[in-house]
Amino acid sequence: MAEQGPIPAADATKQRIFVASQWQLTWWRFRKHRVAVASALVVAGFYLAVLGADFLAYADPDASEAQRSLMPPQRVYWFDGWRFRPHVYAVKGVRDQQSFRRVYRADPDQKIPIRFFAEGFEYRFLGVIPTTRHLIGVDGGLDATKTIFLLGTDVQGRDLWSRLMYGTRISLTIGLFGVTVSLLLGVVLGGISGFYGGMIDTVIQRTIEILRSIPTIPLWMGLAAALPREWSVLQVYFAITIIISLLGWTELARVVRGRFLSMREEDFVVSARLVGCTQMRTIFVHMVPSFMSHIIAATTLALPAMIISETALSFLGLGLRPPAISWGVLLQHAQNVQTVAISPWLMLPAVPVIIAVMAFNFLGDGLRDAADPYT
Amino acid sequence: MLAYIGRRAVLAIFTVWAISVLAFVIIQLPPGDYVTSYIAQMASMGSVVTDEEAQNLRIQYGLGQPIYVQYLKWMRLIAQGNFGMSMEWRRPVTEVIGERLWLTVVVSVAALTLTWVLALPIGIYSAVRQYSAGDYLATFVGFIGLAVPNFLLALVLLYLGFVLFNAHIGGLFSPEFSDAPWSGARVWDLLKHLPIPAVILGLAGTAQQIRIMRANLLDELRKPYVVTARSKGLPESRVITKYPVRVALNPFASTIGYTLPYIVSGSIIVSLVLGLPTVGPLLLKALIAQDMFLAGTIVLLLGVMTVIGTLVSDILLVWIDPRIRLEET
Amino acid sequence: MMGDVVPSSSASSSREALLSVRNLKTYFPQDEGLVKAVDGVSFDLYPGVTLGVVGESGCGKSVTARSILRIVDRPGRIVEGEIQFRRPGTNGGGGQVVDLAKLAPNGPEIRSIRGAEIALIFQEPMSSFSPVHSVGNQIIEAIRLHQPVGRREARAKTIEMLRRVGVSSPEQRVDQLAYQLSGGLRQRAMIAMALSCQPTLLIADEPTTALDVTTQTQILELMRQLQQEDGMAIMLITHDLGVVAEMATDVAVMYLGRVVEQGPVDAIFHAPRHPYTQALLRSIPRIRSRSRERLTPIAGSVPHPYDRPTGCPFHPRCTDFMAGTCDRQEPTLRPVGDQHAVSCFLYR
Amino acid sequence: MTKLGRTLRIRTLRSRLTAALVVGALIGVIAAGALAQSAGKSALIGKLEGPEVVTDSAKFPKTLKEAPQLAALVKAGKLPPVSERVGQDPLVIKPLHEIGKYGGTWRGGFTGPADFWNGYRCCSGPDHLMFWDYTGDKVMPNLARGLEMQDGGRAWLLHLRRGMKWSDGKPFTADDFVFWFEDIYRNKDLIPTPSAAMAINGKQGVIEKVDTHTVRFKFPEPYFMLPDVLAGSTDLGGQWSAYRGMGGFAPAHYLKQFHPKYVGEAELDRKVKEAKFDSWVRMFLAKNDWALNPELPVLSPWKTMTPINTPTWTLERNPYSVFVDTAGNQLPYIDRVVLTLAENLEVINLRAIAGEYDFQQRHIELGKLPVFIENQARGGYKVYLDPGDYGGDMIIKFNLNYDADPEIAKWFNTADFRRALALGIDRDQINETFWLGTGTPSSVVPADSNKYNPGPQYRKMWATLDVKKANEMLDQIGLAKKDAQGYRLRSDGKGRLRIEIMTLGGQFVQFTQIAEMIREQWKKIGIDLTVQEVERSLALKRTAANEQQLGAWNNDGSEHLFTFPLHVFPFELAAVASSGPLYVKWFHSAGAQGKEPEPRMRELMEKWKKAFGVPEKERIQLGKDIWKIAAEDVFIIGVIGMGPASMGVRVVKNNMGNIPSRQYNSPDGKTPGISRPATFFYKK
Repeated sequence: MAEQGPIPAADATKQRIFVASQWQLTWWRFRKHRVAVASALVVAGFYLAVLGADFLAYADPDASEAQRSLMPPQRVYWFDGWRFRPHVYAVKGVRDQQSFRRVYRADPDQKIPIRFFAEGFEYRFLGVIPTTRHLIGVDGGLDATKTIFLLGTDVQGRDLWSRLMYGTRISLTIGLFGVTVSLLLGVVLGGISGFYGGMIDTVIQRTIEILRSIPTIPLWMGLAAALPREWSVLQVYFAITIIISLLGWTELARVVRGRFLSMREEDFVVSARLVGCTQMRTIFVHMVPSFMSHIIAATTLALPAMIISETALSFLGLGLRPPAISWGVLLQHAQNVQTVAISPWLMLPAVPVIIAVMAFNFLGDGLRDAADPYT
Repeated sequence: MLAYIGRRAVLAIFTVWAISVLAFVIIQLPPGDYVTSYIAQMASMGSVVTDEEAQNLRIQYGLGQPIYVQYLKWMRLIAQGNFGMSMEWRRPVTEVIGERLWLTVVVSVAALTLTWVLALPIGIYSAVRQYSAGDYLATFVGFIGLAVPNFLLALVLLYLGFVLFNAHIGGLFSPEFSDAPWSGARVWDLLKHLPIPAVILGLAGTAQQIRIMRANLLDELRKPYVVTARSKGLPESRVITKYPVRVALNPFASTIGYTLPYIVSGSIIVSLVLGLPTVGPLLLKALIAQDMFLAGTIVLLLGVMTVIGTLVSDILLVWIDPRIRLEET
Repeated sequence: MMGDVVPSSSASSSREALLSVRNLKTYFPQDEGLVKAVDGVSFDLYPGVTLGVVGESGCGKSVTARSILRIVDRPGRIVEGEIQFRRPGTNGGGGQVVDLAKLAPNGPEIRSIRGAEIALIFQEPMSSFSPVHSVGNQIIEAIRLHQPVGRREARAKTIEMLRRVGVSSPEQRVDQLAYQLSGGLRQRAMIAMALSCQPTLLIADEPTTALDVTTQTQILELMRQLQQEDGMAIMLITHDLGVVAEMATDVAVMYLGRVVEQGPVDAIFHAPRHPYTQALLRSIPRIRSRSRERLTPIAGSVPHPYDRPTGCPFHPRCTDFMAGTCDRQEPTLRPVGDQHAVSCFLYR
Repeated sequence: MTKLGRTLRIRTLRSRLTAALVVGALIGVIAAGALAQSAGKSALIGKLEGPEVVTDSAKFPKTLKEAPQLAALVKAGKLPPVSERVGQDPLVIKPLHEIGKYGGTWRGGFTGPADFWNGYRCCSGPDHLMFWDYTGDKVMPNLARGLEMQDGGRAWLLHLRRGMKWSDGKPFTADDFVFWFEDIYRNKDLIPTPSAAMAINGKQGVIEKVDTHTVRFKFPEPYFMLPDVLAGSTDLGGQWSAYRGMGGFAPAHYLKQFHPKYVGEAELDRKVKEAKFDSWVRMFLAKNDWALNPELPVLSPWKTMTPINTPTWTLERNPYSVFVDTAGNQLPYIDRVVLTLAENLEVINLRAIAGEYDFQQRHIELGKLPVFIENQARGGYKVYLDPGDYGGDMIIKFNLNYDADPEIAKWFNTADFRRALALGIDRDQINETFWLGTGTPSSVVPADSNKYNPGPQYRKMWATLDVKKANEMLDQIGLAKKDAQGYRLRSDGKGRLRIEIMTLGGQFVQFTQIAEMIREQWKKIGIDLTVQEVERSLALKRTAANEQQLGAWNNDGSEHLFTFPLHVFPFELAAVASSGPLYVKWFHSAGAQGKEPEPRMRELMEKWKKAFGVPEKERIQLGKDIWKIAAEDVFIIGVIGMGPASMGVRVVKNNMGNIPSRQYNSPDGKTPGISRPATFFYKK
């Protein structure tokens, strides 16, 4: 009866709904997940900070000075009288012979103006453009009394804010590398496992179960301790990344495998097989893309774990070691009674950790709900 | 059913074996052996161990043989129910671990319970009210636990406990009970020390559990039997609790398997900071001192716990979910 | 505007309608747009009769049914219209009439009606039972919910009920789980549960679609038989005209959330007026045959609910499409014969 | 990050911060209270004081008294009377302030089986045959009644105390020395390598019995150092080193049952099996372990009841303790010492802060000093600082044998290079940051009060900040060329001169952080330093393998440079930081192996060797000379000295009596052992 009746082409909206690719649909669903969108912005912000760490930092993260050891965060005054002239007060510090604490007094008569895009130590912006400009800065330079410490200083009198910026760079990139590695492992092994099934599947599944059965800490310790200690900070950095990811891939593999099992028999896969695509081609050209969104979601959810792992490893003294700066290293320095008791601001690096982990989680949840609302 | 359990048990045994090998390898990974670290320790205290002494020690401890020999030796010991001698503690490993293992379990179970007490209602709520403000809030709260670096949290709580409540610092027992025989008083003392570790460890797991519960429930809520239940005229609360929640609990139950070891493993760091007499700190020390039998045994035990946990939860799952039961048997 | 609906089949014209739906509108606000699943449905249903509601899938049959029970899934809600339901009186004589549309969706009153006076059975007999509770458990629950009986008694009733619906050895079955039963048995159990409280109205939403041919017949037989015994009215929702022909006394044809034609079964089958109805019937080889073959779909597909066409919703597919009229104004249900109404511009 | 984003983040940080500051405020309040208390009190470093050993038998108490519970046991006939238990020649100690009261439990913390020093320092008496007076300068009789030199230092008569007993009531006699020497020290399985302490110029000595209460140490050459060796933490320094077969004496009557010479093979094997040991050697050493074996007869005032490898290490009074006070009260006053296992240092420190310990010195961190002070009132304790007498809480050793990179080797062996680097360190900065200003910027030479101190002018020699001079010196020696960043270039044209320092984490002194600070400071003299934090066993491996360039450590113990030389010149291969592993080989093989030291170092070594064979007067001169060389040639850079960083922070409950306001802090002094904890007591 098809010839009966003129059937006008379905109109735009209709098209939009029916023709929309997995990607568009995902995107639409994602958009309505407001918290996730917000998180996405936060994450973006973090990675901008990663790129511009040395621009955002205003002090050399290694410059130490006893005269400003353990200086609490400085209050920023935005207005001078009525005029918008952000400044901080000069501070003088002495060691109190009774309490043996360093006591700092701000001197309201000495206002130190905060300059934007001020001169500072030299660096290469984005690793290329050599410059001395920093987002903010003061004229004082390294003079112990004439400078600014947004978040205070550590025992060696190094500026926490600047160190935090560099820490962010390391920690977030470590997470990224780690996830990439475990992603590859996860997709490949999970894929194979789900695609071929049978013996290979069983083997891989056992492996995963065993890996999961071993408490992570000893695994880390074993592997991390096995690293040649004479390695440079950079080598350790990469090694640690690999280690973390070696243990991170199982979850991803599980997800991928599940997907594969459910998809193995779907028409387009079968047909792909029929037209004689090689197994690998079938997997990576036809199957993987069709659930990329899930992989991305899973990845995002794996990132926080990486970040936490990095801090944990540092805590155990197995992660990055000074002079490298990472969130883990910073937190390890804060991991003592005197910090909690007299210099609590040294615990601030926990804040970006918390924010980042939550952002990634919400983002990941959003992506996953979007990718398919029923998981 | 029995056949199923049997099959799983066999697999479990295989896994345990694999773990024992892996455990042993892990401990051998770092350079040097117990004697090396012993010498180092002596040296940093100013006393000196000569090469000859070191050689003797190695021979006495049976170190220096190829790994597989040492492994087999260890296996033979275990077969005799003797896990070997701790080199650092100079006591049989079993004695050293002693009640620490059970305390570990106690702490972990406490944490697990807390996790569930939090995760179940929150998960249910945020599934039923998906995308509501409450949903977000609940998830948010859940994630905080996940996000806070627990070693730092532990230290802060430890300190605040002292400053605000004058609590005894760390550990699971007050000094007078630390190696007293078990008694009502001692149990009570233990309970008084439990909350902080339980909270720190529990929080970490909660987020994940919330996720699982929420996801499962969202699935179930879409099933027709829910409509049936409604169409009977059941009040909504009962509809939710009797049907979808009940069904969603099944896969949830199956998470015990990896939640427990997850917590145990996580408890290592927290135990260290809080100075809990659990296997955690012991393991760390053993690994650093390369006290291989001790470290190996602990890793093995934790692994076994995991495997058993998984086994139990699988069986539990089969038991509470008739569908699987039918397929399996 | 669309108030005047012809009272239906003579058999029942004497009595008042058990259920009369007026201009019911149930909408689903989606991000992609507003889905008008039910968009002004009106019909009457009299005690003891069977009203067949037919239409392609997605035409709003099921939503109508759920609207009546007030169990429309979020975010859908009734935006307009009445659902007048006559509750059985305490002693014989006609009880009072309630507008279900006005009740709180989970309030005590609607709940006292659900399952007790209006029961629902629907398509997936498999998934409409809880996978983890025994069939008996779920029926007993229904009974005890509406009747002041104890466990043991309820259980006895349940077994009795199962026996009535022809479940062999109900004593064992009662404790079995849904998927230990065959599809047919499950549907019988479903019916047993539905009728366990002698409802005055049974809404059967595609009750037989999922079943094989022979089982279908049995189930239909069973329903008819039970209807005779208990004298309840049945709202039979299906896309299978065969089933309708077999069971229904009256028929309502739905298209895109509207009733396009309504009347006694004979009238609909012998003198269909609406082009859509005609198309539907045309797609069955021999009317009144026992063949169970599915409808071969009508040319074109049902427009997506987000964008119902202007004017007569059927005009894009209509064989008698009158440019300028059908795509401009909306037709309304008008009497075209004895208890027979149609909503089409051909009949003015 | 966008500007908006940034401000947003700063705000979130702020709010977190305020939260943190609330905590701060809370603490502040408590602090205020604490300060109000401690206000007016003198600085934390008091005057050096301590109990004294009474040697003049005229001053000996006529009658002996004992602790109540022991008296009860005596009444019950379970214990012989105190006079019999102590014997005719008690070891009389004059308490620091007053005669104490019996009773009480001393609560402390320890970190596990490796922490035996903890209990040994507090509770062993100390049980050396000879021991230092409280100044750590003079050697006094201790367990031995006296030491008599014969044959120009080739032989020493050791007089034991008559009637002195082991903790199990069996007499302590010359046989216990012979047993140790013949059956332990000379048993190759137990002691594969003879101890340097028993040798002079590499030639081993012997121990022989003269009579029940007299022992003779005989050496092929004069061994004038023996008294110091017996007093120091050496292999002849009492029962502490028994766990590795050393000590000088051992309870023969008890240990024979575990020795193959006295029990049959089969019997011994059975015992080994029963006790689950790997070998009889392991078992013997474990049985001979003061901290591990409650059955082991000991001579210390307290004896182990529950061993160190359990959650609480408990020690109880030794009823046969030979220590008595001037009023004749058998010491110790305190009944019991309970050390509870703390899984980590933070917990130990926090417990001390909370006042859960009565006396804790070990593991207390200087960095936490302000927190301790804040909580003094609340915890009912007082904080004391015991600065060491040694010149280096932190020192930096140049590995003079480093040969992996000839360029670096060349510079390390250039005195002016070493001196310049020493001048490049801003010690005040480091002192202020890591010693809270309590240390002393110093070269490696010990405190001025130390008898080997060569004179005040050596304190600051090459130990002050003088960037200008340092730069001049470096320019002169041929390191004038610099690169764009201002770092000096290698003379062999292979680019920047990079040197590496090896540090250990988790020590009493934060070597890594300090090294990082020095790295910053050396930028000013154009030296590019790389900090390498390594873990202990690796550090050892690398020093022994001659892979270390610079090594950071402390030289505590060097105040007794003859008994504790390894931080004065390369003496041990197994050192965490070494100034020349090849020199060590050369030194011990008398030139056969290794590498001959450069003249000044060789001179130093020879003076040290010589000192063992000459009378004290000459020895002291040699000591001064040695320190002169060390300070002038800067083989080792001294950074901060005479500081309390390593075990120098003492937390003591206010109700404890006879507590010195400052004690001699050194491993040889077994601090607080040198203050005779047996005389500590609870006032109420």
